[in-house]
Amino acid sequence: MPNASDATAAGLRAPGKWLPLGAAGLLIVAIAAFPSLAPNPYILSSGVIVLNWAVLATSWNFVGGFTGYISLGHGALAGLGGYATGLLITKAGIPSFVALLVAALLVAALAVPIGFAALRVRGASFVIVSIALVLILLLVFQSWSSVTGGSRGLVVPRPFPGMLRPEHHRVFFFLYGGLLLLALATWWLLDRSRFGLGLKAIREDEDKAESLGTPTFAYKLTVFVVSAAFTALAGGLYALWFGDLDPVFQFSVLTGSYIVLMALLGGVRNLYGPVLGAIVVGVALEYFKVEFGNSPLHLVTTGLLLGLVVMFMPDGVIPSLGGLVQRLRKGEQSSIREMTAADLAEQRKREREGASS
Amino acid sequence: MRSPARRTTWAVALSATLLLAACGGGDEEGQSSDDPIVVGISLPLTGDFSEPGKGVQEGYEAWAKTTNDKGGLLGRQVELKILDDQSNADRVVADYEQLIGSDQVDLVVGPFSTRLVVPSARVAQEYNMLFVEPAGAAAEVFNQGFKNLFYAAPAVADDHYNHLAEYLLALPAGQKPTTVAYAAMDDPFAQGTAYGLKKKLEAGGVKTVVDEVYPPNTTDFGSIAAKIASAKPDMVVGGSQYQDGVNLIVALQQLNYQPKLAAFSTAPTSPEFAKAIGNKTAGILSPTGYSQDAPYPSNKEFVEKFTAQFGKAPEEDQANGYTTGQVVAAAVEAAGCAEQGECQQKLIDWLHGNQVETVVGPLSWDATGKPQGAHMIQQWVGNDIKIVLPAEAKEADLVYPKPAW
Amino acid sequence: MTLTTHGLRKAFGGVVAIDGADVEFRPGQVNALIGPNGSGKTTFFNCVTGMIKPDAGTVVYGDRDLTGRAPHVVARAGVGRTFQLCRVFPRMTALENVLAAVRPGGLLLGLRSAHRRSEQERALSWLTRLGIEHLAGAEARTMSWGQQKLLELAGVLMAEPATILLDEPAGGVNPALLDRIGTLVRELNAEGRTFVIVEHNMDLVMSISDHIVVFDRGRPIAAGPPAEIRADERVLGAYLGV
Amino acid sequence: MPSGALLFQSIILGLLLGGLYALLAAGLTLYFGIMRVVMIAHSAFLILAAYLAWWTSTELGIDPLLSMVVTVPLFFAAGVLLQRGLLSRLRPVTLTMMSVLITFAIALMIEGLLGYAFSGTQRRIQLSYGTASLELFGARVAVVKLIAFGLAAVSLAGLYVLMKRTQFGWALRATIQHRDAARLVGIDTERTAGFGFGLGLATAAVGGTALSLDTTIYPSLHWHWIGPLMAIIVVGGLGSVAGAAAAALLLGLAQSLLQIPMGATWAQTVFYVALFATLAIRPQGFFGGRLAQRF
Repeated sequence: MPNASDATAAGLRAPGKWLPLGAAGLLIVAIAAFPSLAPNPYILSSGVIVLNWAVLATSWNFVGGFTGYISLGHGALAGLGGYATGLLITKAGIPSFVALLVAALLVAALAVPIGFAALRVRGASFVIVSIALVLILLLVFQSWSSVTGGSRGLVVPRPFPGMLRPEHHRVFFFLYGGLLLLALATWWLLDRSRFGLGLKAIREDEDKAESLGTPTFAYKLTVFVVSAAFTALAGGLYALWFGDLDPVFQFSVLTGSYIVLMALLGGVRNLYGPVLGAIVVGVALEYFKVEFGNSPLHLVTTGLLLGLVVMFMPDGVIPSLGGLVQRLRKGEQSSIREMTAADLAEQRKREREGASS
Repeated sequence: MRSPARRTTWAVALSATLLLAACGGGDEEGQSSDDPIVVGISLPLTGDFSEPGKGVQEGYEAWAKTTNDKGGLLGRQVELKILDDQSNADRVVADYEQLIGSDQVDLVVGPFSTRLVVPSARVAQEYNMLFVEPAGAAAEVFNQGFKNLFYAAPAVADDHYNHLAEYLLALPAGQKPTTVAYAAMDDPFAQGTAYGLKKKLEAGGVKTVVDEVYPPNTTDFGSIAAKIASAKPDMVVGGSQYQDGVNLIVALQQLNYQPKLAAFSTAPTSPEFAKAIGNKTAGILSPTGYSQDAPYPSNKEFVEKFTAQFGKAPEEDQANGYTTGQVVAAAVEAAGCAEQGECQQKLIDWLHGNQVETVVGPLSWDATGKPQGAHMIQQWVGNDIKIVLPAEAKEADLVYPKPAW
Repeated sequence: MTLTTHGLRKAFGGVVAIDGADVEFRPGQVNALIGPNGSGKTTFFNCVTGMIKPDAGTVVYGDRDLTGRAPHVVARAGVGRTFQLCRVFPRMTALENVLAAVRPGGLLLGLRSAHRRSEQERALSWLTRLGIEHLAGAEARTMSWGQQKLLELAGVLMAEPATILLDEPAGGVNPALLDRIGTLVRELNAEGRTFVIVEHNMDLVMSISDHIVVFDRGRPIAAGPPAEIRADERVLGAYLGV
Repeated sequence: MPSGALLFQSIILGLLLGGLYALLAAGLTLYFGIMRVVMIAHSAFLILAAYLAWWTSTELGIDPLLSMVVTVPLFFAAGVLLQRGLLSRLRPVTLTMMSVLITFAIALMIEGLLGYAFSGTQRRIQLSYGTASLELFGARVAVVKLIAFGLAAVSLAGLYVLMKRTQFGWALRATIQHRDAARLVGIDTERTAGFGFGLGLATAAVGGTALSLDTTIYPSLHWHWIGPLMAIIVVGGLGSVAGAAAAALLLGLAQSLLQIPMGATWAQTVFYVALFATLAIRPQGFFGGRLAQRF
C-alpha cells in the first residue's frame, strides 16, 4: 500500500484557501475605486444596478449552486423585500435601515412555508412553485391596494432626504458593495462547511444523500431561507435607492430569468460565478439600452442566451475556461476525462449486461 | 490551480471598472449660443402605453418643428432626444438619469402615464431640473411635495367629469339617475376620473350599486359585466384607458344590458373606437381636454401645422405633448436661459407666478403644479362624437336617456 | 439489533411488488436475499430504507419502528445501504464523497469545516482500507466502475452503520474485484457488522453468507443456511419458473 | 347574497372557461407524461396561435377560425421538432430542470418576437358576431364563447378517441406508462414521444384560436395562462389527462364563482392557493396522478 498523504495532498487541501480572500481584496478595491472613476452620475447609477444584480445572483446561488434547484421566482422574493421595507417605513413609521433588516427577517420567515410547499417534491414542481410565487404575488400586490397601493405603486420615502442624486448613488453603491461582500463571505463559509457538503450531495444525488443520513428536506429548507433573506435585503435596498415600487416590475418573471441567466452563465459552482455573470449580463443590458434603445428583442436575446447556456455550457463560463486552461497546461492530474452522467449510466449498463450474461 | 482562479478574479475586478466606464462617458460639451437646445424626453414607445406614448411623441415633434420654423428658442434650434422606456418605471428613471447625467440635455419634459411621472419627476427634482409633464393627471402626483413639477393640461383626473356631475345633479328628481355602476382600471388616472365623478354623485344622493376595480392587464370582462348587468343600474361609468373600455362595452353588449347613460374615459375619443365595438356607439359619453375646434389663438396654427406634418388631425395625446412644449417655451423665453444649473430654478419660479396661453386654453398652476380647470364632455351622436358640455362650448345637445346600443 | 419486517406490502398500480413479506435477518451474520428477476428484492430494500413508503406492514430495527420513516432517519438509526446501479456523487472528489456521510449534528456544528483533520483522516483510512486512497482527490465521475463501487461502500462505512444493505455488490465487477469484495464483507462482518446482500452471483452468495432468504413473487418462500437452501426444491422451482 | 340569475350566469361562464383550460391542460399533461417535461412555453404558443388568428382576421379579412387550417399542422410539426431537436438531446439526469429552462427560454423568445412584430399594444379581433348572444334560461351566453367552448370540447373528445381507439394512442399511452416496457414490445418510443409533443402543441393552436375570439391579446399575456395551467396539472396529478380535465373544470368554475364576492383579481388566486395546498397536503394530486412524488 502506497502512502496516501503524498498522492492526495493536492486534493485534500480545501482548494485554494487564500484565493477567495485575495479575490475579495481585489473586489473591495474595485468597489471602493469605482465611484471616483465613474465619469458621470449615470454611470454610477448603472453601477448600482449592476451591483444589485450581483447581489441577487449570488443570493440565488445559495439555492441554485448548492442544491441544484433552479428557482425562477427569486425576483418575487426581492420584490417582497422591497415592498416589506417600503410598507414598514410608510405604515409603521420604522426608520429606513431598521425596516430593511426587519423586512429581510419577515421574508425569511415567509420563505419557510413557501419552501415547505416547494421543496417537498423534486425539480419540476419546485420550478412550477417558484414561477407561481411570482404570479400570485403580482396578483396580491395589485389587488390589495388598500395596503400595497395596488397598480398605483408605493412611494418609499428617501432615507437621506435632501441628498442630491450623485451623492445618493455613491452611498448606495457602497451599501450594495458591502452587502455583496457579506453574501459572498456567507456563501464561502457554507461552501467549505459540512452543511455545504451535505447540500452539494443533494445536488449530485438527492436519494443517495438521504440514504447516507443527510436530512435533505431540512437542509434544502434552511438554505432556501438563507437565500431568501439575502434576496430580500437586495430588494429592500433597491426600494430605498429607487424610491418607487410597482407590482408589475417588482413581481416580474423576467427578473428571475435574468438572475438565472447570470448565475448559469458565470457558473453556479463557483463563488464568483454569479458576480461575473451579473457584471457581463448587467453591463450588456445597460450598454444595449444606451446604444440601441429598448425593444422586445431584449427578450429574444435573453431567451436565446439562456437556451444556449443550458444546451452547451450548463456549468458556466468559469469552469469552461478553467477546464480549458487546465487542459492546456496538462497539470498534475492526468485524467480529467469529461464524461456526462448519461455516458456513465450507459457505460454502467453495458458493464452490467456484460457481467450478467 | 492558482493562476486560473486568480485570472478570473482580475477579470471580475477589471470588467467591473472598465466595462462600466466604457459604456458612457466622454459626453462633455461646452455650452455656446449656437448649440441647439436639447430637450430630453422618455416615452413609452413600446409596452402597455405605446399608443398614447406615440401620440405624445407626435405632439412633441410638432412643437419642435413649429418652434424651429419660427427661428427656435432664444435664437437656438430645438432638438429632441427621445428614449423609449417600455412603459417601465425602472427604465424611465434610468432614461432620465442618462439624459440628465450622461447626455447633459438642457431641459427635460415628462413621460406618459401617471405611474411613470412620479419616479421621473423625482429624478428631475434631485438634479434640480424643471419638469413639465403632459400626463400625470392623478391626485397623487401633486401630493409628493414636488416643487419642480407642472401638469400641462386643463384639469386633473378627478375633475374630468365636473361638468357632467353638475348637469346630472341639476336634473329634476324624476329624471335624475338613481343607481350607478362603476368599473375602473387600477390606474391612478383611469380610476381618478371614475372616482371623481363617483364622489360628486354620491354626495348628490345617487346610489352606487357596483364598484369594481380591475388590474391593467385584465382581458376577460365577462364577470364584471355580468355583475353590472344583473344590478341593472341607470348609469354605467368606466374609468378606462383604451382596450379595457372597449372590452367592457362589448361584454356589456353581449349581455344585452341597456343603461340610460354610459360614460367612459379616454376610449370613446379614440379614432378606432367605433370600429372596435362594431359601431354600436350610440350615446356613449367621454370627457376630453382638447378639441380641434377650440377657439384659442395657438390652436388654429397647431391643427394646421400638425395636419400638414402628419397627414391627420391631432387628438388629445398629441395636444398634451404640444402644450407641454408651449409651457416650457414660455418659461425659457421669459427667463432668457435654457441649460442645467441655476437657470432651472428661474424657469420654475417664473411658471409658479405666471399664466401661459396654450392650445388647450390659458393654464396656471398652484404650488403643487396642479392646473385649475375642468374637461369638456363629448357624446357619440350618430357616427360622430360631439361636445355636449359645458353649454358655452357645445356642438350638440346631450341626449338623455341615451338610445339603445 | 435485529432487522425484521411484518406483512410488508407494496403495489404499483395493479402490480403487487411485495406481497405481505415477513422477514427476519440474523444480527451479526452475513444475510443474503436472493430470488429471480422481478421477485421484489429491490423494492423490498427500498421499503426497508424508507425510499418508498410501504402500503402496509411494519419495518422494525431492534426496538425501533422504522416503518415509513424518511431515509435519513433509517440511516441514522444504523442501517446503511448501497444502490443496485452504484450511486456516488459524480462531481465531488472521492474524499468528499466519503466525508458527505459525516453527520453534521445541529446547525452550528454544520457550519464547521467539512475538511476537519480528524474526519479527513478517518475518511482516508476507509479509502485506504478499500484500496482507492490514491484517488482521494479525483472526482468520482472520472473513476472506473469498480472504483466507484468501492467508493460507494467507503461512504456507507464512514457513517458507521451497524447493519449494511448491499444491492448487488458483484454487479458488473471483474473477478479479481469480486474476490476482494467477498473478503471485505467477511472481514467487516468479523468486526461486528451485520450484512444483508441482494445478489445474483450464486458463487458469491454461497461462499460468504451465513443465512439466506429466498424471494419469489414479492414474498419469502424459504430461509436458512446455504446448504439447506441449495437443496430446497421450492427455490429451484422459483428460479426455473415451475 | 348574489341573485340566482347572476349565480347561474357565473356557472355558465365558469364552465365555458373551464373547457378551454381543460384542453390546454391536456396538452401540458401529455408533455409531462411523455418526458417528465414541464413545458413553460405552452401558453406562449397559445398566444402565438391567437396572434396568428388575429392576423388572419385583420390582414386577410377571413374568419379567424380558418387560421387553424395552417396553425394546427404547423404547431404539430413544431412540437415534433422541439422534442426531437432540443429536449431529447438534454442529459437525462438533469432533463426535468433543464427542460424547464429551455422551454422558458422559448417562451421569452416567442414573447419578444410577438412584441417586435405586433408591438405590445393590446389587440382584439373585431367580429361581426362579436356582441351576439343567446338566451339560456335567463342567462346570456355570447356566441363567441360558445364557439370557443365547442372547439375545446370537440378537440378534447378527439384527443380522447385518439388515445383510446387508435394504434398511435395505444403506443402513446404505453410510452407514458412505462417507456422501457413499451420499447420491449416494439414501440418506437422516440417517434411516439415526438408525435405526442406535436399533439400537445396542436392543442395550443386550437386553444389559441378559441381564445382570440373573445379576449384581448398582448405578447406577455402568456404568463397569465401558464400559472393557472400549471396549477391545474399539479392539482390534477401530474401526468393524468382525466385528472387535469377534472381540475380544469372545477377550478374554472371556482374562479368564475369567486369573482362575484371577491372581484376578478382575487378570484385568480384560487389557482395558486390550490397549487400550494396540493403540494403541501397531497403532492401526488387529488385526481389519481401518480408521477408527481418524484418530480
